[in-house]
Amino acid sequence: MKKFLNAPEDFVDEMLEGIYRAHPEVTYAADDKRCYVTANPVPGKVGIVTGGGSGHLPTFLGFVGKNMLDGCGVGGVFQSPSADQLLEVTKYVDQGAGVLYLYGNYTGDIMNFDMAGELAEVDDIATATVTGNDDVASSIVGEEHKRRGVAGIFFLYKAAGAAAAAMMPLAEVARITEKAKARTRTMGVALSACIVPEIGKPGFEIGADEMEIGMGIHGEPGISRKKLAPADAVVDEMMDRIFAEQNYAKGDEVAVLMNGLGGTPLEELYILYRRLGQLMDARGVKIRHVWLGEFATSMEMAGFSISILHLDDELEPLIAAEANTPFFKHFSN
Amino acid sequence: MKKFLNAPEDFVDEMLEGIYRAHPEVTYAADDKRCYVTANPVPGKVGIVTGGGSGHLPTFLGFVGKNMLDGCGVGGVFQSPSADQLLEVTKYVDQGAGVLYLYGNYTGDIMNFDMAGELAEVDDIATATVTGNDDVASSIVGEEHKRRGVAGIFFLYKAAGAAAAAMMPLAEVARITEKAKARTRTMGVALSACIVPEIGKPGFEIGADEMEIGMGIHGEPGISRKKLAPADAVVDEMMDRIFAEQNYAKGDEVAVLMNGLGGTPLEELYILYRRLGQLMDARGVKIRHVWLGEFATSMEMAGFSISILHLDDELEPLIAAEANTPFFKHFSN
Amino acid sequence: MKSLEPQVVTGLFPRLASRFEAERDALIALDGKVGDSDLGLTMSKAFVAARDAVAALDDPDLPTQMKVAGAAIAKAAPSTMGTLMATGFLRGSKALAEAEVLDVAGLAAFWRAYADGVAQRGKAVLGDKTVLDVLDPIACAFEAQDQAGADLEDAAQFAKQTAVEALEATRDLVAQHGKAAAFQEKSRGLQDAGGTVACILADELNAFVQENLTSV
Amino acid sequence: MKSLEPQVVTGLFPRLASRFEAERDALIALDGKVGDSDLGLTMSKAFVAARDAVAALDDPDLPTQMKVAGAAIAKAAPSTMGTLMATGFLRGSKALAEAEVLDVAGLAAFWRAYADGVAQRGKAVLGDKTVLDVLDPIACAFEAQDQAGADLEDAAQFAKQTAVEALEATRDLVAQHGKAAAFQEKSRGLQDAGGTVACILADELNAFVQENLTSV
Ligand SMILES: Nc1ncnc2c1ncn2[C@@H]1O[C@H](COP(=O)(O)OP(=O)(O)O)[C@@H](O)[C@H]1O
Ligand SMILES: Nc1ncnc2c1ncn2[C@@H]1O[C@H](COP(=O)(O)OP(=O)(O)O)[C@@H](O)[C@H]1O
Ligand SMILES: [Mg+2]
Ligand SMILES: [Mg+2]
Ligand SMILES: [Mg+2]
Ligand SMILES: [Mg+2]
Repeated sequence: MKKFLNAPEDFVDEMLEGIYRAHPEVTYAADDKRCYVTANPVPGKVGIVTGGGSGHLPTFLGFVGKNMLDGCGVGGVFQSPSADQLLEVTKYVDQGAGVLYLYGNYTGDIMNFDMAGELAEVDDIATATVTGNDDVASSIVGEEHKRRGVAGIFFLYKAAGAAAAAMMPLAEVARITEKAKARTRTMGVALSACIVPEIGKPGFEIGADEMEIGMGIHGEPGISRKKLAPADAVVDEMMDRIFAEQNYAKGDEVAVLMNGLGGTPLEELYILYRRLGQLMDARGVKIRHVWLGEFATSMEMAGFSISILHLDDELEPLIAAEANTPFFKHFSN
Repeated sequence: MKKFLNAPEDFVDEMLEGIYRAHPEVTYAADDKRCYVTANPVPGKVGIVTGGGSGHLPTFLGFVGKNMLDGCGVGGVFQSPSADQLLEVTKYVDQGAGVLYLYGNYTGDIMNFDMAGELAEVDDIATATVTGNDDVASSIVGEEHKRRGVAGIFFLYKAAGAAAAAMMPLAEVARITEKAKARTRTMGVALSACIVPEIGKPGFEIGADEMEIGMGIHGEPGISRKKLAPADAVVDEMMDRIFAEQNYAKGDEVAVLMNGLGGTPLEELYILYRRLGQLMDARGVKIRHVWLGEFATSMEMAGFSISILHLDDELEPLIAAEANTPFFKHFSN
Repeated sequence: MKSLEPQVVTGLFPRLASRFEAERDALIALDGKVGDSDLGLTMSKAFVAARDAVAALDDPDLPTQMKVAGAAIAKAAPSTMGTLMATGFLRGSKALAEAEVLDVAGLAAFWRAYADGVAQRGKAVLGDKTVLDVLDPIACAFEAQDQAGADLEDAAQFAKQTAVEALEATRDLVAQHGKAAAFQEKSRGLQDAGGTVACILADELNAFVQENLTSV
Repeated sequence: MKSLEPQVVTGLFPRLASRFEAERDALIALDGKVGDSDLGLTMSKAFVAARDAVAALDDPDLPTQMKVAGAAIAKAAPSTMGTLMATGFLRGSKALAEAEVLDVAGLAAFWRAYADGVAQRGKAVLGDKTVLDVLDPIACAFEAQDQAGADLEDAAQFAKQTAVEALEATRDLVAQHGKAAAFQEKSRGLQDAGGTVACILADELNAFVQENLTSV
């Protein structure tokens, strides 16, 4: 296991110590480093709380900051935070306007957020929940509620964060986030496995010339494993799946997230994006916003994902809005 | 070779096509994609031109943008751009105030920048040159002029960019950049090799439990190859070298760049930074600015580097200044 | 009627902790087949935490033991199975609210509450290839033995045997929940990882009962 | 005095291109030992570009051939060696400004200008373990042969032999420049990669001369 770490069981907490040292804009609640919150809550604003397993930086905690999220329950590597921790984060971020729970559609997280929400209710904190389920590969059309949440949640964070920053009420923030969710699709492909520090060996095997299309960010199986194809062909195959279920008309606008899973160089993301741009050009679809880089990783896993948000007039300005977190900075013009 | 690409020989140009598609703030001169320039040159400002081999994104071209650089000659993977290309970039970015050449201390680049500078002079464009040589591991004290330039050039870009944006004259921008150079030190460590697309196999071998301290970003050998140690011990060993030659007094301030080489997850950078913070605390040195992430990579190479800029009253505000390039965004508050 | 005193029952927790530590790598491997390999880690953490939390109590009654164990598991291992096991112990604790000693009737009530709590929290139904497909048979086994007036040692033995068979039967199912669901048909033929944990619980409970029986 | 007509000399470039394409992997491996493995790529690109650029010319004189080759190399391969070889050809072109045919005197002037240009551009001196440690002996060899009034075929043969020996002698040196300098003492014992390129140039030039001699 070629990792820079001390004791594997300290991986998450030492990472958090580093983060708090580096970024005074964030802090933690309840004397528990895993209850990660903004140091500057905005009075009267709807709080947005996310959470999930570690090992995906900058997801999830990286989007806590100005115009984005307010808190994050930090789990062990690939594990949910506890209901207790989520409750503490909820209490800290609530500014009287209620709290939106916005996280990926995974059983462990759902159960813990549900439990936290039940406990928050006892404390008279209103919560609403939206779970990201953008991974097209993880279930068929009609069974979208079973789909995993992956990198596309970034767009939900961005829309929800901007809506909350505009002081919209909880129901409205939730409605907008649901809309962004319904219009977001992701396809991913992996070339190699990652290693959970406490386990010390790769979670799965994949041949030296193989790729797995549709693989999840914890190594969940995808749609097909086959020989690694040229970059353009990989993008074509992925986009076929997205085009098949999201109907982009000529003149429509989209936002794109080309996300590296951790081990894939940025150079390659641009080569892949070049092809995506060609495909969109051919359909007359305008890429209004694009981000390339590492947004939702699996530590050192090689691979990438393409997330597409089908914009509309309501979502576009929210996606365009300025944002400033320790891990994500966006100037608004 | 597990890479997303089409023909290996198109790697750089297709990457550039992707970049130009994604980022309208940059464009190219002389109808040559490798003559990368800002789309918004500032009249009367000293131009800053960098350049070097591809395969290090966001270095070098990623720092062309607002308050940073104005142009970049883009070479093949690990190869210099040509003198012709650098000349074209120079002509484009010159706004009458002359041009600073600011790049890493590598023979191929030096010769081509020198040739470009000689040709620019013929065209009545004044140039000055500063070459980054921050890599402590690459030569002994007293032979600093032989040292390689690595990630620490980021601080030189930042200082030079802010100085030029403040409309300082060429000599002054060069003086400040030289000062930043004299006060910047980097130590790196690598865990794995990267693959140049056109070569198709790793540039060197390294054992499954080995690290090489001081390795260069093209796989140049370092100071010692040994068994991978715990993260804290690795940082201690690296910082011993930097502390030995840069004298930080109690109360001094520094800027820190924790740079991933490409294959090392962000989580680990924070674990490493935690230790660095402890060492600085112990010396009473204040980390005034810190950036963590990928700034100068070697494609998929695993490893990281620590760069330290010893701040002073003149450099600090330049480092703090806002910057906005397609690859690097910094809010100034 | 045979039963176990609360002071005796506390001994169950060190036993579970040791067993799950011993099963760590096997559960990692099992979860690795159609999941994310963490089950061995989370279950050993969960039951070590439960052991330590219960050990810190001063002569606790049955519901307190179960509640403290559940809360400790929830904190230590908030994965799917950790959260479900925590829910099970917390619900089981309520079912034992009035129980002074642990007998067949108490175990029937405990496991019924445990299984129902898991079903509710996980929104799973029987046949979904989850831990529920072993937990529910365990509960049914104790209920049937209780109805039949069976002895504690026989009931525990029967429940364990039932769990083994129920676990075996999960092979024929296709996963509908969690990370395994993505594997669809490929999950058929494999025993469910969470069900394996339930089976271990029944196995250790039985072994524990056989070793510690006292008559009242 | 034997010499080569410009139309004949153009035939040197396809020859160099083929040779460097054939040496591609060997040069990659050589540069890989104490460098970044690119030398095989850059030299084959460089000389393919030179070949194509010269082939596109209509009956060029000697200085034009050399200038165009140098410019093509500078564009196609701006690595250390690419830039140095480009500089060499450009300087060599100037040295041949008045030459109508290629003879020993012309070759002496060409290689002297070539070697001096490389030394100046690379800021290297003899003994630094660079291409210069082979280029300078080649220039000296032609100069000596010219002084001695040697025939072209003998001079070319002698220069080639000199290059082989000079390359061998680079093994004893320690690299002072470029990526190899980082290896310090470890570079001792290895032949210099850039020097190998110079030796190939002398070797191909000699073979070419032997094949194409005409008398004037
Ligand atoms: N919704 C659910 N309800 C009940 N049990 C479930 C559910 N989802 C998964 N499980 C059980 O959890 C087991 C996997 O547990 P675990 O490894 O903790 O999951 P994860 O790693 O996804 O958090 C499965 O084998 C299955 O028995
Ligand atoms: N400053 C220099 N002057 C002359 N020759 C040099 C110099 N630096 C390196 N060389 C030669 O260049 C060779 C390496 O060339 P190349 O692989 O093109 O370098 P790089 O990959 O660093 O650009 C060395 O073997 C040496 O002969
Ligand atoms: Mg990476
Ligand atoms: Mg090179
Ligand atoms: Mg699991
Ligand atoms: Mg080289």
